Amino acid sequence: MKKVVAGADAAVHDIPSGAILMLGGFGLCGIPENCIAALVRKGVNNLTCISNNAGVDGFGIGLLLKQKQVKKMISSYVGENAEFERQLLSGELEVDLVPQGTLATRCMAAGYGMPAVFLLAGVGTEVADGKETREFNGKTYLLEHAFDADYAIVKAWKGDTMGNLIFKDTARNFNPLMAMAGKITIAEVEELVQPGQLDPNHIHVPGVYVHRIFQGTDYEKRIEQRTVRKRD
Amino acid sequence: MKKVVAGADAAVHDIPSGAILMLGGFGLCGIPENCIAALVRKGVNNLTCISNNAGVDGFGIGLLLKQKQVKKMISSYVGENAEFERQLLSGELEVDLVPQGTLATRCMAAGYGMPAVFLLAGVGTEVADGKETREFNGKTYLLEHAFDADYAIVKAWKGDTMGNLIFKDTARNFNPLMAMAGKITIAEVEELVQPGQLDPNHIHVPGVYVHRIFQGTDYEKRIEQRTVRKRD
Amino acid sequence: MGLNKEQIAKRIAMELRDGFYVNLGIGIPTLVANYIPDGVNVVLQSENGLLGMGPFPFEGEEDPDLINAGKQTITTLPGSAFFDSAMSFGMIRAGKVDLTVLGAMEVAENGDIANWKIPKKMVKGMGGAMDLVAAAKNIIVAMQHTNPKGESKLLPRCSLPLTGVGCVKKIVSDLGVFDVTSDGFVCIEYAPGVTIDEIIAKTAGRLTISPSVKEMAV
Amino acid sequence: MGLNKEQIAKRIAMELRDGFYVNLGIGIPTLVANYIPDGVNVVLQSENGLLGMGPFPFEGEEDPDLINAGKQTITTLPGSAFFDSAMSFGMIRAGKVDLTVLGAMEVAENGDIANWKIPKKMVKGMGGAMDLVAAAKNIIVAMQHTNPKGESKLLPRCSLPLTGVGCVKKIVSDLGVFDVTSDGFVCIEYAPGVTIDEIIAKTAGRLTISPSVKEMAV
Repeated sequence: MKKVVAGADAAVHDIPSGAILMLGGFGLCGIPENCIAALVRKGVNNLTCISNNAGVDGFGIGLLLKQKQVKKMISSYVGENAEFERQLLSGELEVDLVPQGTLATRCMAAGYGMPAVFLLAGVGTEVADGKETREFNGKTYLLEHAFDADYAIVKAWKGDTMGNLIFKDTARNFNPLMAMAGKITIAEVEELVQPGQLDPNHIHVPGVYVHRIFQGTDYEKRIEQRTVRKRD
Repeated sequence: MKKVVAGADAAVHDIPSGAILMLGGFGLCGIPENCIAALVRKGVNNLTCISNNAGVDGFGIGLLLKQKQVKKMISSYVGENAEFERQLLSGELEVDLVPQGTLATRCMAAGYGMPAVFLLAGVGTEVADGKETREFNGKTYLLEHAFDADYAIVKAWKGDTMGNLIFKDTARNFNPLMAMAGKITIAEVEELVQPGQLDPNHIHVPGVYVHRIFQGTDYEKRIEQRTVRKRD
Repeated sequence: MGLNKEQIAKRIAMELRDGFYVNLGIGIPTLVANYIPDGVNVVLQSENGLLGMGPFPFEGEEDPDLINAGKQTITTLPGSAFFDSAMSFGMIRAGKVDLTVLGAMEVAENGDIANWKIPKKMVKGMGGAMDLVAAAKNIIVAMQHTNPKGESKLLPRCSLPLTGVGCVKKIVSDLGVFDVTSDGFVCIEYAPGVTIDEIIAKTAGRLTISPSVKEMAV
Repeated sequence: MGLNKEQIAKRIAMELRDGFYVNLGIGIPTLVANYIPDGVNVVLQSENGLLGMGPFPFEGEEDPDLINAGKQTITTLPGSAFFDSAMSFGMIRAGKVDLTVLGAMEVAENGDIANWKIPKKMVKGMGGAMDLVAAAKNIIVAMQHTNPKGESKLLPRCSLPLTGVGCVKKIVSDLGVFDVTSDGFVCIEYAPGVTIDEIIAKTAGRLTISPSVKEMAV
């Protein structure tokens, strides 16, 4: 049970160019900031990134895009990123757009050992092109396959040295699903504690799914759309 | 948002004879004792019960069996119940045996709006008889359909008046999956609290899945196999 | 004339019923939350993983871990619950969310909707829109009746790539309220100051005026 | 002669490696937990929803909400986690559990296993056995080599209804340790006091004696 690694660089040390990665987060919320920075330092390229979004210019996956380390994005929404747009239009970058719920469920299917499931999203649209359809109870569904990722890189709020993870608020999003789906799962956490310090009823991802864990540093947690109301 | 009902009798008041019910619990752990008692009082019959086990003589679903209220059990394991065995051998009772993980996943599929999934259990056995098989990545899977239950009856540890549920220890088992799968979901809880008293990060089943909730009484929580070790 | 965005939101809010679970899309739909009638308790779902979305935080109380599907900082309410993205769309697919309100670029008389992609423009992606329109049990579209060029957005069939097929049940535009039926669009209310003739002129798809059509009360 | 149940469990425990996640079935497999070698940390999974199963509770400390898959009262350990039954079998199907140990009525030379049903006897059900054998990535069977009538339980093919096909990798019986290979059963160890001749006589399925066969150290 030696899951704790020294830091982000150690956690990603063996990720090769050409790897298929899952990266947790929704927008910039709950993204594995430390591991993304380590991947930038490491300089691996030709990455396929399964991630709901592609970050923004200068933050999140945007940092990997800027260094041209990404070959393909599998995402539901990739706006807010000028460099992304430039690479896409110039043909340097491939994009596979997947409906958000389908993206999430294809992660879940991998973590649950289900090779394929039937889902509704995209029936009758171009997303259904080339996909097998099937009717159940009068509704048409698409056959959607589980993702097969080499590494899942997630960010949790708290974790213990056995790899158990707890997420906070909407920073949960895709993180637990991807954590369960990776062949090798790397978790960076804001607070790493000893076994027994997390309530076993509150664990979102049991440690069996997590292979490497470390306490991250210097979280910026950038806010994409700061919206507030005035005090009365 | 009027989910709180007076008690078990009110919660099950409209369950008709012939209904398809899901009943949470594993063995006698985490079973909806209050609702089972109310169903016995109500005297409905011809019930189809989707439940991992069938209780024991004189407790749990065994109480419904004793009154001959059950037409069919859909379960993974039905031992420890002499009356069950008598009814089965006499042809009074039908049984559909489903592997435990398949049973759980067919509940989950219903709660997630997935009409069917591909699962491994039972391939090459009599469980696969008549079922569609399909190969993915060199392995053969069975097409398994989501359950379609009229009512799900579950037992939680804590719940709030908006229907949010938290389970304790291994009393979780099938309960959250069934809670998400019922067309009408009834939850009995040991402690019913006001909204805001449960940490939103600790909710196992969000209230959207729960239609009726009440604080149960007089839990017996019978132990099936009491095993202990001696103090040194 | 016609309704402004706030009025469209206000009219849609009148569709809410006590106990509804509601998903509000980005734009006008978000404004619906400001007009929930007294005595009607609804729970707002944000598809990134929250039931019980509250108002924007007070200045200085923003939490980067707490955002809505539009990536805006938000708050929770008593009784909120967080969950992952698979459960979030699972509850939508399973029909547990009573109403989804979203915007559209085009709606067809058969209920098809297009709201994610314009050919030759940079595609940002469908986000959760395709899941929502395919799976939600009741969908209301909030939109302008015509595009900036003055062309109808209520069409015989969509010209843009589809987001979903045959799913829109009702439209609230700046000109009125329209049921989407097997007979096409049915105008059941017109906005104050808008004439039936204007609605007919600006609706390209098959349109019927309900015999009981009335002026909208907003 | 041959091993008693405790010795079978002890021999299986020697298969455990540090960091393994292990599911132990009912009966002899449960006893394996008592013989985990020093310096080897394993996490026990109980398929009713627990990782990190601890020993039985002290008398008076039993909790009805905390049981194992055999419905026995148990305890947790630091680092335990609870989950629902779908996730429990999900992690097994996804290959996250390193080893499953279970009992059997029959094992065939091709790795088929039968352990849930005897025709004409009351069927209690397969419980989680079919899920475990179909999905676990490494399966060891703990069992008596022969049935009470003295008939071999290691067969050319199973006579009882199958629980799973081609899934058993290794058998530890009272007589020895057997790999299940594409060439059938391969005896790699014999129990103290047991002869190769006895093993040959009591094994109905195709059997090879490994050239490096040795006496079991238990």
